[in-house]
Amino acid sequence: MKNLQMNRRHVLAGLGTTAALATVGLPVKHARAAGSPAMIGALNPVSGAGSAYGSGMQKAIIMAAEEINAAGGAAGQMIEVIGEDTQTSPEAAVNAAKKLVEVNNVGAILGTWSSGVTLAVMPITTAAGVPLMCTSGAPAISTEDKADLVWRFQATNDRFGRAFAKIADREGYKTAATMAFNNASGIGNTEGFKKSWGGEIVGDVVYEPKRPSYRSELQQVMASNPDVIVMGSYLPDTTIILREWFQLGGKNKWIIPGWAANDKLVEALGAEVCEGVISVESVSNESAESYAHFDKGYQAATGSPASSNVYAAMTYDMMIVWGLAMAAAGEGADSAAVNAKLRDVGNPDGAEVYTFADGVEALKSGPINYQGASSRLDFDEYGDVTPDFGMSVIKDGKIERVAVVSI
Amino acid sequence: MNLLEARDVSVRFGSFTAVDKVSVNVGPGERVGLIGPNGAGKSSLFAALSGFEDAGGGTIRFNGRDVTGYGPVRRARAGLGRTFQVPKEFAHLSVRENLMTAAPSQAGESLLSLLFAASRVARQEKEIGAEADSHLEFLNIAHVANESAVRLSGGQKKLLELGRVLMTGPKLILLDEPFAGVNPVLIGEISDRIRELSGQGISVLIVEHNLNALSQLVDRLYVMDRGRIMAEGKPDEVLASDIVREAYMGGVA
Amino acid sequence: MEAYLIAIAVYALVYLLMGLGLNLHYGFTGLINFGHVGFFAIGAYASCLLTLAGYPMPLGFALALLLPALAAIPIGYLSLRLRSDYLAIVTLGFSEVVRLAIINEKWLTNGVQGVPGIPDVAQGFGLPVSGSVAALIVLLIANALAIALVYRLTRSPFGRAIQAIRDDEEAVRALGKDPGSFKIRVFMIGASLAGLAGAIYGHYITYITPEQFLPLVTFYVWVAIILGGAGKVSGTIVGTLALMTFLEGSRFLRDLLPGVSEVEMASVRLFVIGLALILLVRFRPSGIMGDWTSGGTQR
Amino acid sequence: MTVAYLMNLAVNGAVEGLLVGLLALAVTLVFGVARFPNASAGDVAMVGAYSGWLLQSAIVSLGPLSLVFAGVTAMASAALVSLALYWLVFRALSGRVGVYALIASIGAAFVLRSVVTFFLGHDQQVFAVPLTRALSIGPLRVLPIDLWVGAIALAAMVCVFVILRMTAMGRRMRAIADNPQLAMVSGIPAARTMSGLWLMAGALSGLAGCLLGLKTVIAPEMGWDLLLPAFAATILGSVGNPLGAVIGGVIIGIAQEVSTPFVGFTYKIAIGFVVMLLVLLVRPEGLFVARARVR
Repeated sequence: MKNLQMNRRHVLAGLGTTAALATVGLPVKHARAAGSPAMIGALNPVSGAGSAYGSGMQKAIIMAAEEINAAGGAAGQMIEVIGEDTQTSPEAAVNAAKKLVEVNNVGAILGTWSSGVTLAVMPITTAAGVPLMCTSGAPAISTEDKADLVWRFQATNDRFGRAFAKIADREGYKTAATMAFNNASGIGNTEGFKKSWGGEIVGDVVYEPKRPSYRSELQQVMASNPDVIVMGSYLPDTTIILREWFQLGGKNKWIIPGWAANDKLVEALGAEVCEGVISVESVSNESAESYAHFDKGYQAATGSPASSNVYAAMTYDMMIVWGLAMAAAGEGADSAAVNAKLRDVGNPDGAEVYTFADGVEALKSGPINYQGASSRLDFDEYGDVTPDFGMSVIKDGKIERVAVVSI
Repeated sequence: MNLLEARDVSVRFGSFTAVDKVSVNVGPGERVGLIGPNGAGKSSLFAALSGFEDAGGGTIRFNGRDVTGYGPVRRARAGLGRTFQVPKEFAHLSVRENLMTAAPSQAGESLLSLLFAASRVARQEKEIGAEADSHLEFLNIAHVANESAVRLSGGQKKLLELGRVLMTGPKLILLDEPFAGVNPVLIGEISDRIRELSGQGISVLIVEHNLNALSQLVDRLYVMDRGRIMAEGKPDEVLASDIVREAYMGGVA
Repeated sequence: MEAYLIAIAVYALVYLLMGLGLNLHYGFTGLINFGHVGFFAIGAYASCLLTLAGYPMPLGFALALLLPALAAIPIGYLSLRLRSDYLAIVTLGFSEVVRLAIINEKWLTNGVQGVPGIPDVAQGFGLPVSGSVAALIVLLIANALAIALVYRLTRSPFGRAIQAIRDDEEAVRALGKDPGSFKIRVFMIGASLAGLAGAIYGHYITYITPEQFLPLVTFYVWVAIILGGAGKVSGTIVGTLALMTFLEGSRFLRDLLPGVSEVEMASVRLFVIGLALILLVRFRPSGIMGDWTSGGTQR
Repeated sequence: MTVAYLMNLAVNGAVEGLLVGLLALAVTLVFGVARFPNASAGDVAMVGAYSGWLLQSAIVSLGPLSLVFAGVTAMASAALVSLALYWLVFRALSGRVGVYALIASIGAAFVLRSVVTFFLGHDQQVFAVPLTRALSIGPLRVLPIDLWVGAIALAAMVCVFVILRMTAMGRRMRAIADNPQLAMVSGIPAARTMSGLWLMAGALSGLAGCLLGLKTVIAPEMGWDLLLPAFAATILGSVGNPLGAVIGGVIIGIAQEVSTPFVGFTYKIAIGFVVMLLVLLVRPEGLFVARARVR
């Protein structure tokens, strides 16, 4: 088969056209006059470690934007969402963020997930004065956010750890062991627990991701036979660990973050394995009307329930809150002005509203307190939400809320 | 006093013994030949003499020193150069660069002098270049000096290897089939060059199948078969003996 | 708009500096080094941790040049004893061991939490410009020096010797030259270039974590030097530009394929990059500028 | 930290090593005959796992039998994909230096993963299989699935060993491995032999992918994550040696797990590479140079 030799001219021509297409593809810098759409960046972990959550998060943002546009847009501007994939890698995320900020001139970037990505993107968005909303747990995000431009819609890891400690006390466990996925959030959870729990820590394992088996790690933890094993983990590794634990005849109790102990875990392992597992999640506002509203839309968009991806509720809220803040800041307001309005849109003494449309309406007559689908969205001085935590227990395949724990 | 004295050199590949306790020697400026059928162990002996294979319990003395423990690099530095049966030219360097690479102890090969003694390096480059040119003329392949070595003919590659080994200033050259693939006219020229070399005191040990070209060239001839030296002596005596006829013609192992 | 182009230029120049080092290893000396990201990581952490400890950035860069070179010595030694495809896997292992060490030695590198708040290049060198512009300037200088160094090296007797080793190492030994000393020195120089690239990258991105130093980075640098034409400095430059066009250009594919949702976009991008690798190796194996086998003696 | 504890660690390591060894079997065949480390082997295994899962979830009603069908489907689909990759990508590169084929195989890995994620998304999938309790054999606690992994891996190794040593196809492969040019010249039907090789390598990868999916979860990057250990096992066991690949995998697996009480769970991965390195320092050609090897 004659080797089709492309000579140098062809290849250079090919590259030239790709580069040209790249520049053609870049929309011209948008004047932020009323009428032209408000560009919003959706920077989510579509691939890589966070890929199980990224696509749901992005769809939730798009869903919220459609809701805002259906209600006539925010401050006269329609919302246009530009999606980018962080690949759950800081390097790829930095370039994507640069593109969103510089090329698409986005007003805000929503939905970075892993702590590593958020910490890498923060310097870029803060330098450009573009607010960044994330669902990452690393405490360093709050301390590094000096310009109050970074908003966290998920509880910090150490708050999770404290919630785990309270639940462990509530259940009367005396000895505990921890198993942490070796990354910022996994270790943040277990460190937070160990710092604030009064009981005895008998075992502490940090495991590497993507292993064919976790038998040795489990063996070490089970050798110290703790009453409860507290995890800082994700769905894939939790599935493998719990399966091997069950097959080894383990009898301990488990406290696992909600994003790892959810319906998909039960679906993967079956009810018997998950019986009695305690799942802890920052309380989505299930009781709130906004959660039901979101759940209906999310099922329509993705075919799975809102409870299967707690981050989607958070990114949905990000878009809604930003829309409301735009409405509050009025027409032609720049990012900084809208950013300043974020706390006003969710302040405790405003009128409680559950949807974007109600919010815009209520804004006309005074301050509002938007009750998000993911939480009450009351931001503390670092721009972090301070949600309560729901303690659920898996009983014959169902995840039932047993108690609410506030920190 | 012999320049090269090899005693009981053996080379084994697993259970197969390619060279079985062979002893050979070459005097200063002497031209010695080594013949034998294919698979007689000639190239393996060369490999042992040049340090690419272990001497298998034998000893090798060169220029008055015991070099048995030396690797190929130290033996080459001691003056024991070699060429290869299948030419190993530096394919993507020019012919001239092939020769210049072989020049020993070049200042330009040390990073410090490259950065801080650029003039000395440049001067030495000229000298080495001139020396290479003279060898190219000597072997009359000057006309292809700037060609990539890979594009040379088989015979030219043999000449290139010879030129390259000469650049190292050898005392003895192990020539592995220098005439293979070379046209007859050129064989005559190469033979004259080799005679001139030994005139300059450089001795050669030549493995070659072209018996009559070899017999006119060398002072002494070894015959090797199945890993052992079968005969040694003046070329015409040895070639007339029945051992050679049997080794080459009939009853070949 | 320009800041995005600066960002891409910085990203390209970091890869070019690594590419120049790797081209010296493979293109000129025939060393198949699949652990290049290991040197990149050592350089990044060395400089960032040193500057965070209060030392001046130039000192950080010096350490970023030195440490990878020292780490390269044992690998240079190994390259003497191992076949090239074995060396590829061993060096791949080296870069993973470096990454695992960074993860595990929390006392030094803060482990998986990463190192935030690293002073950027502008602060480090007191340049009155933004961090990324400063990084761009320093990278342009570094690349210019590196290109000059590689030209000087490859046109000298040293350059002839390493290319001779690439073409036939056994023949070099038969001529009385020890390939070992050349290979180790080449490994050290290439490793230092990758280390410097790591340092500038660290100070540009101001936050480094172990997950930024995965084998994928080494693969991309390999693609750049092969794409452009290994064994030629011009090849590495063109190859790096081609790589950047693929990596960043595919980000804009969405504007050409409106029907595809954002979520599927990630798969389409990976598909385009994978297909491009296959097509170019298949139809233009010697690279855009032709590699060392196709050109004349022009380096 | 009793002897039983260490023995259990060793068993864990051996099982993990056999799984890595199974993929290393596919890698070492291609590495030995086609002379390049095939970086698409992991993703071919992933394709096998996904096709096995797709079929199994359709016929779950058949109980354990569905797993057998899933395994066969996985091997068949992976073998076909592997063959397609040979004809479309690697065949034209056979003359060139190994590095080019390696980079093309990385491209092929990306293409396979992008096609799977495009159609089947990024979520994890699981084989629907009832969970069984661990068996106690003396102090050892062994999972039934691990026994299956061990048995299948050893069976696959024996099959490959027999094919290479006893069959005409195997002899032709070893001829090509020893001297490709000579083999071409001496009338060996290269295309048919290489097709057989890539089919076999694909089937082995599919089997490895299926077992890995059974033992853990099925996700797009499962194959890529098993690739580095498989390369290390291939090198440790001498490239081209099927016996060496599996035993290399087991040695690395055991060394890793038994080292965990001393070096912790992060450095255990580094131990795998360190073991390979130490062996190569002593034997630059790997453990099993001579005898039953393809090259």
